[in-house]
Amino acid sequence: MEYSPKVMDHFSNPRNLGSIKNSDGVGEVGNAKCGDIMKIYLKVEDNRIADVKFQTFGCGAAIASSSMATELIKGKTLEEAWKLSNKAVTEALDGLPPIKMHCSMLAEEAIHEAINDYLRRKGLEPWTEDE
Amino acid sequence: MEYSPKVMDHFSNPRNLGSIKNSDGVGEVGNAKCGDIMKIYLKVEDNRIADVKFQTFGCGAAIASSSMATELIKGKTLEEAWKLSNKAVTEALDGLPPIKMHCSMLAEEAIHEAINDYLRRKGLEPWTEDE
Amino acid sequence: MTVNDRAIYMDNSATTPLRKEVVEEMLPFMTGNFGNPSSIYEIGKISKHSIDEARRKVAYALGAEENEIYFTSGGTESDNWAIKGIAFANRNKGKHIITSSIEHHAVLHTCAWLEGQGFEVTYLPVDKYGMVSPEEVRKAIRDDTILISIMLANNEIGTIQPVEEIGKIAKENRIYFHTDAVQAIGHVPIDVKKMNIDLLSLSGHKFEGPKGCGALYVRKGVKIEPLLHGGAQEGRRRAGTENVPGIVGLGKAIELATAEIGELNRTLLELRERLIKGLLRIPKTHLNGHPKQRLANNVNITLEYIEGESLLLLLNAKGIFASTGSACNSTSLEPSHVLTACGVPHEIIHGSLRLSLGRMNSEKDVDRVLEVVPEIVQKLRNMSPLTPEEYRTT
Amino acid sequence: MTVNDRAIYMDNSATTPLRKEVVEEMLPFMTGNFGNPSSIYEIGKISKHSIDEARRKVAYALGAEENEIYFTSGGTESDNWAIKGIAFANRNKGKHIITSSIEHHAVLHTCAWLEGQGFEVTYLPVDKYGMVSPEEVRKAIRDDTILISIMLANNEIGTIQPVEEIGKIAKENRIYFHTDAVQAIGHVPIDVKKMNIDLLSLSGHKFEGPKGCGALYVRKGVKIEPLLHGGAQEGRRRAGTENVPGIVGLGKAIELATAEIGELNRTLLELRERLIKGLLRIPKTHLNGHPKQRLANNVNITLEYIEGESLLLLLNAKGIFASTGSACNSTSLEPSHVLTACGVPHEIIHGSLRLSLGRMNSEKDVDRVLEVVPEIVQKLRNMSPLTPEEYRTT
Ligand SMILES: Cc1ncc(COP(=O)(O)O)c(C=O)c1O
Ligand SMILES: Cc1ncc(COP(=O)(O)O)c(C=O)c1O
Repeated sequence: MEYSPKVMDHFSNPRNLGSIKNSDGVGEVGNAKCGDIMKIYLKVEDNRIADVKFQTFGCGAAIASSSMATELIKGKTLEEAWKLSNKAVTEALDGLPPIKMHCSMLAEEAIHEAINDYLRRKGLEPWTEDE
Repeated sequence: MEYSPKVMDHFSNPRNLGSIKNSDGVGEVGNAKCGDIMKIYLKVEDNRIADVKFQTFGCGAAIASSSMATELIKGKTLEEAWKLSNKAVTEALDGLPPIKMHCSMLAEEAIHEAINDYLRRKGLEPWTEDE
Repeated sequence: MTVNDRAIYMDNSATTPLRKEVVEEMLPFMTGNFGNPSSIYEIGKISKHSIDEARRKVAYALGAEENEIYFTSGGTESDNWAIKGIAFANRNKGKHIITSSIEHHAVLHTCAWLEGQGFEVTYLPVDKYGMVSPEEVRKAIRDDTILISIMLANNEIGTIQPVEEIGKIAKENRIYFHTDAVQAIGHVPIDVKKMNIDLLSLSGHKFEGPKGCGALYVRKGVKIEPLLHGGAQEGRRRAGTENVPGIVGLGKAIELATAEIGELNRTLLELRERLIKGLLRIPKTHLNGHPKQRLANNVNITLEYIEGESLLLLLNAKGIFASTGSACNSTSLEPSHVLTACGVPHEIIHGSLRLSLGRMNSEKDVDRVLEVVPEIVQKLRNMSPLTPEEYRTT
Repeated sequence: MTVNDRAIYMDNSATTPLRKEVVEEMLPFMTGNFGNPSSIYEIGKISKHSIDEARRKVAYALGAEENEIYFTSGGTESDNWAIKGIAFANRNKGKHIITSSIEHHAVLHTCAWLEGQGFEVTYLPVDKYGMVSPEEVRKAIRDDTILISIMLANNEIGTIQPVEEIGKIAKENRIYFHTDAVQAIGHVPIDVKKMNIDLLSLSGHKFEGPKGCGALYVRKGVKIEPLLHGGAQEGRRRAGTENVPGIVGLGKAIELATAEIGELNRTLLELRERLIKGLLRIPKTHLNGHPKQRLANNVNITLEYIEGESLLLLLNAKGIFASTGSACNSTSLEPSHVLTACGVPHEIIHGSLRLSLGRMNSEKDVDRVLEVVPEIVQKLRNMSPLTPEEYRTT
């Protein structure tokens, strides 16, 4: 397994680690059987992600992807955050080993889940993947 | 291929090498296709092997066996010489590699041929293997 | 070893450093005596003598005869050869093979391939300690069973199998018995005659010998086909120009490893117990494998709520080298088939950690590991969404 | 090399001494960096990088891609793998294989084994120079032909085959083409793309690299089964813990051998011609193999009336190391199948002598050989009952 220095940095010193007590939206994806669970907490203000935290059970790539993804959506509008692709996360990390690409998928999915959780709590229609 | 020092000695400095001009008996066995030909020349006096020479085309074991066999029969009666077994030749050489045992057989056979050649020339009945 | 003066290497089941004495025996064959053992001239004969000397050492270590030892390129080739060689040579007698579900992939994937060639394979289950039951072996035997292959000691959890009993059952039923002893050499005393073993695989680099060189013991009279066809080397059973330095090194390594087996095991056993005891103090931590019937150098634990690869990475950052059965650390993304077979739930297999001790590990190393692991585990548990509140510190 | 300061080693086709630069590259992996390339931690990664670097060097030497190179335990394993791997993976397409009658035993015995498994093999004849005719290859092709395996250069007589033409024919007919290039590396420039080669075998110890390490080039897209099943090493195609020092050494050796190929060949060619010319002055002596299409390092002659093993023994006593195709020097007691296929009569095959040159041979060595050989030949001819009077001196 060969990780870039960027991955190792985000893995060793994860940004936005933890949980948010009174979060506005939470998304959890993955399962323990596969060895990866990612949980994202959002604090939303004026349609913007005012704060974001994560908890991850998983390998170096999963933790680094969580850290990078949360960094990338912090302060962004919900629409912008929704559009964050796994490709963008991977690129920001200077790449991931091929076998670890699915970890960056998880981050994208966890953010979508969290946003939809927020929307649902607001009584709004959740967005779908092709939005 | 692992030869004993005795084999190497007889191979490098073969005893009784050559031919006898007016020999009383000659035996040749083996064939070039198999890679071994042994030719034994006898000079017989008073039913004893007064002189013996050999020529051999073949490997180290074949040459050493020829040399040793001729040494062993020199001065012996024809009956004694006939009884020289390939085992005796091998033992006198401190052994031969298993795959080379047939070379000592050739020596035994060549001596038998030479003795019978002598007997035939004398008008006598040739001996047979179980004699 | 010069890895890094402060580094602690506890992955000796993956591979071991070459012993100084072994390197010294090998070097002359890498510089001066390069002759091909099949050659007739002096330097060829020196090579030939040296590999025969190594063969005697291997035979002695196993209680075998010299002409029952064949050198190979490692444990994988030995396993492949033993199983395919017996299968193809005895096809007329039957097509059934018995093995266990915790064998090394070199055995399991070979068996799977043979299934594609028309053979049938029974993969015996194990108990929660990873133990194969001789009774189950007996029950699995069919009229057309030609081979039983059960490893001597497992590479992940260190469980030592009741090989002597299984050998007896095989013998009673006139079925060939192969054992993968790759992890056992230097740790478990072996006597192939007493244990009724017909074929045994070993690999140099697992006992401080060279990589790329192993051996297969084949009892005299066993009907086996070659795996590598070609030249007349190794009694016409294993073709290929001999890896002379490797073979010489393997010979020296097995000589040293077997001579010191009792002494080393005593030391390792103490370290192992200290390590296990210390690690089990971490809450929600379980020992994998058998508590007693295990290699003196093997520690394998499962730490709940965390994943092994991230654990290894953080250990690496602290200069501690270990391994895990987590899927995330495998190229297949499958979690350890051994832990799965032992019934460890998938959710927690990912949190497994294997520490395998070696001759150069000290009590100081163990204490350092016992200091570092709990910190790292806590750090990862704090990151994990699975960790219950009571096991968090932030 | 330290064989013996006065010894002349002219058996480089059997094996070569390791180059100093190669040993130097290998040593760090025998002392410090012993990590398993599959491991996640530092010393594992160093090993991984080093074998990938070696892979790049092999790929570069062949005009191949990095991920088309798989490391093996030597030429024999590469040949076995190529042929069995293609056969088993393409059984559904056909069961016919074409090869030549002068291949190395690693190819011939593998083919013979496959015949026992239901495959059919055509062994093409060669002309008196040991040359395979591309036209014969074309004619041997059947609807169910799945593989053509023709060596690049012969190990006994050095004949270089028209591999590019054969590759073209294979490609036109969509049949896999394997070539055993074990003797060619460092002597014949290779470009697998240009030569239409799908699989190519090589062996480290034939070009001043280590024994026990080889490689197989497998063109991307070729359908092949593994020969060694087990772990996920080598892109899941060749299991077994990597022989890291061996692989690193092979990489260095092929880099040096290919960089110097032109220069070395010029030197060897001169030596070879001097040697051949000198030896053919001995009466009743014949050159085996092709006069021009031959390896720059290969001399193979037949000396009538004498047998090769005794010749070698006497040469050895004079410190000259060489080889022969005599049955007496083989463990099968069969004379060279290569010389037989070239039509050399059995009676004189036994008198064959192979002198294979290497980088460390000098003109002085050649002259010494030219001084010693005639003397020894005369000595043996004087001993032989076959020698006509005019060729005797006593
Ligand atoms: C139990 C067991 N069998 C077989 C092997 C394969 O040995 P090698 O990698 O040396 O080919 C190993 C180690 O990898 C092992 O631990
Ligand atoms: C042409 C050829 N092919 C294959 C081999 C086998 O190589 P190895 O002995 O390294 O396995 C050799 C050498 O012995 C050879 O000369």
